[in-house]
Amino acid sequence: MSTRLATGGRLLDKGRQVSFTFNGKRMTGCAGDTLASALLANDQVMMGRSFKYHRPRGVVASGAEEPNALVGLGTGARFEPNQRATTTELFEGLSAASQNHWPSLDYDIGAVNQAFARFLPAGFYYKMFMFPRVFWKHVYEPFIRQSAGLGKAPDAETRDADTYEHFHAYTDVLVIGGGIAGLQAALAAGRSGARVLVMEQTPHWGGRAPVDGGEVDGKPAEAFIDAAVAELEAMDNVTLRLRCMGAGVYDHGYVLGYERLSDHAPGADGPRHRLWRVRAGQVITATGAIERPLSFAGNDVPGVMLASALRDYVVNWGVSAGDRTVVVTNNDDAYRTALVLLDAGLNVPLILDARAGGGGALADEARARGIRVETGKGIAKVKGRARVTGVAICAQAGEGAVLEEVPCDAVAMSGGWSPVVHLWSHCGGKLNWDDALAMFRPDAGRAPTGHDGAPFVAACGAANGEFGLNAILKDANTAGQTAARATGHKPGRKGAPKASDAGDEAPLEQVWLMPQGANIKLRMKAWLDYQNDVKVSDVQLAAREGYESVEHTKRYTTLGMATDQGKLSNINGLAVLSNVLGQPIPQAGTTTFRPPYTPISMGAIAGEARGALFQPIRRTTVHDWHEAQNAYMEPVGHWRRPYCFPKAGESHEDAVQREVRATRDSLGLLDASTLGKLIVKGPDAGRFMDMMYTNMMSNLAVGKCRYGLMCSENGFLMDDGVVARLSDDTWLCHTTTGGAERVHAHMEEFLQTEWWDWQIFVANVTEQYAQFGVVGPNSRKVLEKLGGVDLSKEALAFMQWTEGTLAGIESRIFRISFSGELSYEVAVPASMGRAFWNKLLEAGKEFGVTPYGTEALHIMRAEKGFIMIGDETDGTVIPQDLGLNWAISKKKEDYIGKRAQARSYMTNPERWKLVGLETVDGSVLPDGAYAVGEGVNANGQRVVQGRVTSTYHSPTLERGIAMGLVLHGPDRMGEVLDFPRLDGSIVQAKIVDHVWFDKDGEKQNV
Amino acid sequence: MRRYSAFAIAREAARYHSGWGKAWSSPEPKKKYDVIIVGAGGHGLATAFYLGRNFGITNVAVIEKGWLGGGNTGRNTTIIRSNYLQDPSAAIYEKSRSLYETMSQDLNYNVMFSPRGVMMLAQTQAEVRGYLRTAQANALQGVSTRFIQPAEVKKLVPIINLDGPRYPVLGALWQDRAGTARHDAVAWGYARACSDMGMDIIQQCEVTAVRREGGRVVGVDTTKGAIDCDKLGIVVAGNSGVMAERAGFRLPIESVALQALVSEPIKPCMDVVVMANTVHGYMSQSDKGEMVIGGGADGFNNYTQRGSFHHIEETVRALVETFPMVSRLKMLRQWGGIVDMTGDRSPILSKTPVEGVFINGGWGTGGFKATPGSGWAMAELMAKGHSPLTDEFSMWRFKEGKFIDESVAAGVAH
Amino acid sequence: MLILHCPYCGVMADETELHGGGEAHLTRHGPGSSDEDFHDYLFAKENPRGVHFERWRHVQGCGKWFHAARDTATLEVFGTYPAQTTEPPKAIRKAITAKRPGWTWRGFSDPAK
Amino acid sequence: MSEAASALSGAAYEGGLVRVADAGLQGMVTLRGDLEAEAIRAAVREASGCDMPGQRAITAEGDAAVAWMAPDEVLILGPHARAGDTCAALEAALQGQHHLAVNVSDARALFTVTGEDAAVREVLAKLAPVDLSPGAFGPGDFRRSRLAQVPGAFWMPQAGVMRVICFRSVAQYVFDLLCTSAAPGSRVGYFEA
Repeated sequence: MSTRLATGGRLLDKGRQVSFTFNGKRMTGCAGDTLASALLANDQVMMGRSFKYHRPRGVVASGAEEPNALVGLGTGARFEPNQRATTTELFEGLSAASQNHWPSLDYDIGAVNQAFARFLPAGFYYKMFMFPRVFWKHVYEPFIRQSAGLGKAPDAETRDADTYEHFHAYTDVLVIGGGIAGLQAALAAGRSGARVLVMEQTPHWGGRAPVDGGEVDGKPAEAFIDAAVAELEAMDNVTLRLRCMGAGVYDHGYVLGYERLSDHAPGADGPRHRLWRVRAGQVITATGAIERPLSFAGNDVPGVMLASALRDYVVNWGVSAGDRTVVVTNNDDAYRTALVLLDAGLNVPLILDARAGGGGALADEARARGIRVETGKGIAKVKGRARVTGVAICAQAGEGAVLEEVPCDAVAMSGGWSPVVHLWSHCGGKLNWDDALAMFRPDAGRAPTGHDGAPFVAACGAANGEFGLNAILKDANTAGQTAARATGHKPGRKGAPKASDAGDEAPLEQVWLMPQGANIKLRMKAWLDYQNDVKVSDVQLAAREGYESVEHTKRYTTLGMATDQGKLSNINGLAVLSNVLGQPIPQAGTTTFRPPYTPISMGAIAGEARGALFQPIRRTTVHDWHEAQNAYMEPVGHWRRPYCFPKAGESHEDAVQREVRATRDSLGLLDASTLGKLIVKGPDAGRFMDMMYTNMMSNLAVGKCRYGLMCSENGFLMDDGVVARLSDDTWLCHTTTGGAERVHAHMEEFLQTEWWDWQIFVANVTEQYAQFGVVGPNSRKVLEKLGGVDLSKEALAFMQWTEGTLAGIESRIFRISFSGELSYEVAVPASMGRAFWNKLLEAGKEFGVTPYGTEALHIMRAEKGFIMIGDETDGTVIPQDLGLNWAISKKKEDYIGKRAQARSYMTNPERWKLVGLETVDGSVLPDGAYAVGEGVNANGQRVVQGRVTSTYHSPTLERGIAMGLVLHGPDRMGEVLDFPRLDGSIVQAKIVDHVWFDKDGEKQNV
Repeated sequence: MRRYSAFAIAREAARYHSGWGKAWSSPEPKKKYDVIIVGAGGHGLATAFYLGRNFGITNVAVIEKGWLGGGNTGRNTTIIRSNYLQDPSAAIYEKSRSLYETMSQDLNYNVMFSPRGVMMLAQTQAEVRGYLRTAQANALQGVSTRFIQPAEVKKLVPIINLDGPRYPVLGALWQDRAGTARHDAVAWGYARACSDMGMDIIQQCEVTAVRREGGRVVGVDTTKGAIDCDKLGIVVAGNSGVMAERAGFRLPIESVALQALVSEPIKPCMDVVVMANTVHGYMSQSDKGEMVIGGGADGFNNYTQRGSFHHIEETVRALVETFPMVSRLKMLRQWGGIVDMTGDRSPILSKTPVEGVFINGGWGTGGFKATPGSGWAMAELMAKGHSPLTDEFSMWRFKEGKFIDESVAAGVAH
Repeated sequence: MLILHCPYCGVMADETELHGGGEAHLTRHGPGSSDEDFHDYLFAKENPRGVHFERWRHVQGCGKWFHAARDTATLEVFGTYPAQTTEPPKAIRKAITAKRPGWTWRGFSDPAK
Repeated sequence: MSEAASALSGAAYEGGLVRVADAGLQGMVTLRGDLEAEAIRAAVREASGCDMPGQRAITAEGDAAVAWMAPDEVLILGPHARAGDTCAALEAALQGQHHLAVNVSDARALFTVTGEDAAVREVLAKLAPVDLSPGAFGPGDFRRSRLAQVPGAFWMPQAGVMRVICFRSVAQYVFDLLCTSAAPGSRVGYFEA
């Protein structure tokens, strides 16, 4: 059984008991435990079920590479699926549940899949489930989906109780990894005065060194680590972060760090995760190495673990995975595990060394201490289902004939080490295959390059394929110094400290299958990817079927695509593939390493941008007033505008109709502050305005206003608005809501990149002013009541503007109309916006003043036949389509869009043109309806001859009115068109003039 | 070709699957082919397949510089829909969607087409009007879509938050016969079927030059030697500009990186595909349980196929807002694919200035869903010289100012 | 995630402060130009895998447009310069030549030639 | 002008890492022109009492300051009530010199973030892609950038004080951002000397 040992556990505070639950069962661990170590301490070796066959699975590793021990962590608003038990720090009250089984971890219906395993080889689903066709959607797929997936989904209606944030950090040197390599690199760089940031994903400094032993400068590695951390902490130019993982390396020195602030203390103040967005001059990846499993039958039975992990559990957390551990290896490192187990008083009945020649000094030590060591031998098969009960031994060279069975309750396996090259590779760092050490290691000559074309990532230590303390420290010291130099700092002369490496190690021997001639039955039980249930036989099948590229194999078998992203399986799978294809491993190449290194929370990626901060909401000066009136608001760009102001019990439709009538009868108020306002000033402003607008603007008289159209260079209508000439060299351009930034950018683009010799300045003063539409027959009266400015017809005629002090507030008054009514737009400084609005409401009381929203605005403009950008235009419409030729100057040689409008399709008489539409029965035409023509086109689609661009019920005319674009429309007045509704019925509408209201402009001109 | 079926699997299981042969052969190139297709992605393989299936042209080579299906075919978010606004788009995408329905049977390869339905959320009044218009257009185009109300949205997507503080869901355009498919399988299935018709799929072979005589194509130079042909189809998403240059003409195309990501797998929680265009996020759940998420495109020319971060950030926050439970999921993997963008963001399926050379590219973000329809139409264009499905997608439309602009449904309001 | 030097502000600006504006050194073709020229001006953009000249605006900053010479395959930036010019400065062209001998882009190439 | 209101009418947040407050009405005048031209430099000096700032700098004198916005633009800060006069004075002084002077006082909101210097820097560094370490940014510097999703600008009149400008319509958003960044328990500790 697995249990807590009396000794060991350097990371534990054994005096502090921590209670937690697993699948509802109460358990106890110690402060300093991970969930995995605590579960082992409670003899819970089996921690989950696999993805495909639902096989029982135990913890294999001790860190971020763990494929099996995934749990649903927490409950309610803090539930999270797929948390690795090995990287989950234990805390009081932790509640975890194992995944992917029903009804329970021990008795899982899905495990029936195991019985069919033979029928479920790699890619089986591509070859079946095709008949009958409808069964895929209704039978096969739902079944597959239900049995796949891992953890359960968080509840849909529960909201994440935690917060997240981002932090932008700039540094000369970023060191990823806080093992001895990272610390030494940081020291070397930090001593030069360079700014250094060190990230370590675990809560501890030092990495593997304290477990693996060895001495630095004559002292235990742990002492070196403590001293290094102390020295770094004392440097002002160095920042150290624990629980902070280097998640991804991106272009130009951009690195994401993922700091888990309160995963180990849920509910603590502050954010749960912080995403570091780092710009680093140089990045050092000191990310260590990961041990590889060996591929033998039953290598997934709970109790089979990486040799290094078993060692970690004993040394770091004082837990044993079993009492009797068989060690199986192809290298010397695993002997360390055997010795550590012995030291802890545990039994190691046997070491199986697949190498015919056996190991070096460590092997001698193991033998000397009485351990039976068998060379040239391996595991034929692991005995046991939910727990290891023993191993069957065979000759590595053979096909798996069992020589002997040895009872045990744990297996420590080691297939060699793979440098963690993920971060090196994210941004294009290339790898070389080191055949002696059987690993891919960074090729320093092909490092990722940054904005200046120079390398900006360097790997060091085990991540660089260096093993042994001396080599690691030396490599790291060089990396730190080189990075310091690359960022303009002068590193000191100080070299790396001297370390005492263990004695001679015998070379590793490549073992990709155990035994090397394992028969198909064994290969079908030899796992490569634990989580996705990919076996040696699957990769071999894929290669046989022609899925030869490593990407094909990966995708066909799903090797390496699980939540561990193949940290344990990729190299083993690649080697199996290469062997089938009879080609060297480097020729097969690796799959691409993608960020993040381990999964990071979506919450952290979203950061602070949630709820009210999801996106900015732009507010006018009377936004609060609108909300206080319970206005129904609609998003327009980032603004929110009142759609209408429904009274209690009133429908939106009714409110809109009321607002229109009240405005037309007496007085309406519109918050028009969102309209863009741009000032264009300078000696060349006139000719610039003539280029920007289709109209002639240079001849607009000071004091006057003119409606203008703006097109893109591609000819399409992009914006419209009223332009006022403020002075001889200054124009004020109104844009649509949300158009201000776009139009401003459009102007600046041409000013800066095309006509940079023209003397013009443009300023966006949209938000300087609150602007209100005062609309209706009583609009003049209410403004006169406020007093201060002569607004008589003579003093301020239609399409003129004036300035003055209205009601004591400095104002600019435009006499313009978008409704056909007598109407003014009054601009006041934004700081006075609310005050002026209040005065308007107060003065307007006697006229029944009615604030109205965007929908009433739309209806009134439609009644008057004005087009609306975004309704009549959609990015494919040119002014000529809308009968706006009057607003296109014939005199000008050029304006933006003019050349485009001369292209053959733009001048084609078949382009649909704007008309009014009236239903024969007075009803409202459906939004977006099309007028059908005769027959179908070559693709069998119904021929169409027009469409509705905007459609309303007009309270003024008491009938439906619409505008639309129709083939030869203006020439077909009076013709009736058929518009199918979505239910297939037809509504007929007559082509009419699109100006319904006061065509002669008598109302607005009073 | 060995037929795939449950029975075949059962038979093979008895001998531990030792009897499966190659899904496709990998021969050395012949001296000459009637047709060479450059690019063994989904579109290129589909083009070859329909040349054989519909026109009996089987002396065909598909030449691929990397591995078949190794480009955008395997990098997209697998959405299949045809609820397009403009007639030419709706025609080719609906053709495509209908071919997906029977693709598994047609190819005898389960591509797992899952007609689970695609929903496009309307979150502003302008979007409501835009999607109503699309629904009207689709009805006349023979594309089955509906505009649905928020209550139905919630029923179909229980994890959605209808009342986000920023953009409440006002409705959605719903296409119930749209869905997803297994992207790699589409390429593999076509490759196997093409190989079965005797076509040559030549991987690890780069076309380095297009040989012309008198304005007409006569063959290509490749890293495996010169190969002659009568007709040449260039179907190389992401590299269209580079290949066009080798053929001696320019394309109105720019290459940019499009971002995508997946979450860790979870048990089924969302049965349909949801696209939220106002906030720039779309998401579906793969059969493996991963939430498959599409991000935006970088705003600059790029050939790196690497993931970038800030578009991912924008997408993820949109999804957290729309589906609050996403907040406690984790991003497993992110990547970038290079997509070809044309001036109107619609594809080019066209003859070219070089006689006998045809181009199929510029699919932007819409390539995967078009795979079979694109192949079908391209095959017709190459075999007959024109196709009603491709006529509007000529590379010369930009000169006339005749665009196929699908972005119009998201118009800008007042 | 690019970082580009804004020649106006003098800062190394994060990509999120910038807005990409496509191909640089365009010649505007207005009324009177041929269909061919107008088409090329708007649509036939350079799309090389390698050295490229493009426009950027420091939109969340000083608001100015500038040009960058960049490799689209490696993302190496050879230099940035103000947009108020019809051709890349000689120093930029020399800097490119140092890294990519023999480069050409539209009519531009190594200034020594 | 007693009814004049700043964007958030003096809202303030305390209890977090720093104090965040709407700084009230602030006069702001945008001046565009050739910043090298002596006429412009003289007019700025006359209107504000401040020297023309260099690239990305801000100069201050009494209750006035001049911030470098772009190579052809400065922002002149002063009392709110005086902004109109400043505009008029510039207009008068720069007759015949191509320029644009416009009152933008109400187009913007101004916040003051005060507290421990390192904490103040941190709060901004959570929002802006800018190196805010003391060696890279300090009193006298002025930076336009983005604050999460909106444009903004900031400077430090002195250690422990950051002034932050944004557009008026997003004042609430920026205030909320600053407060969120200053939430208790969210100290980063990156800028500690």
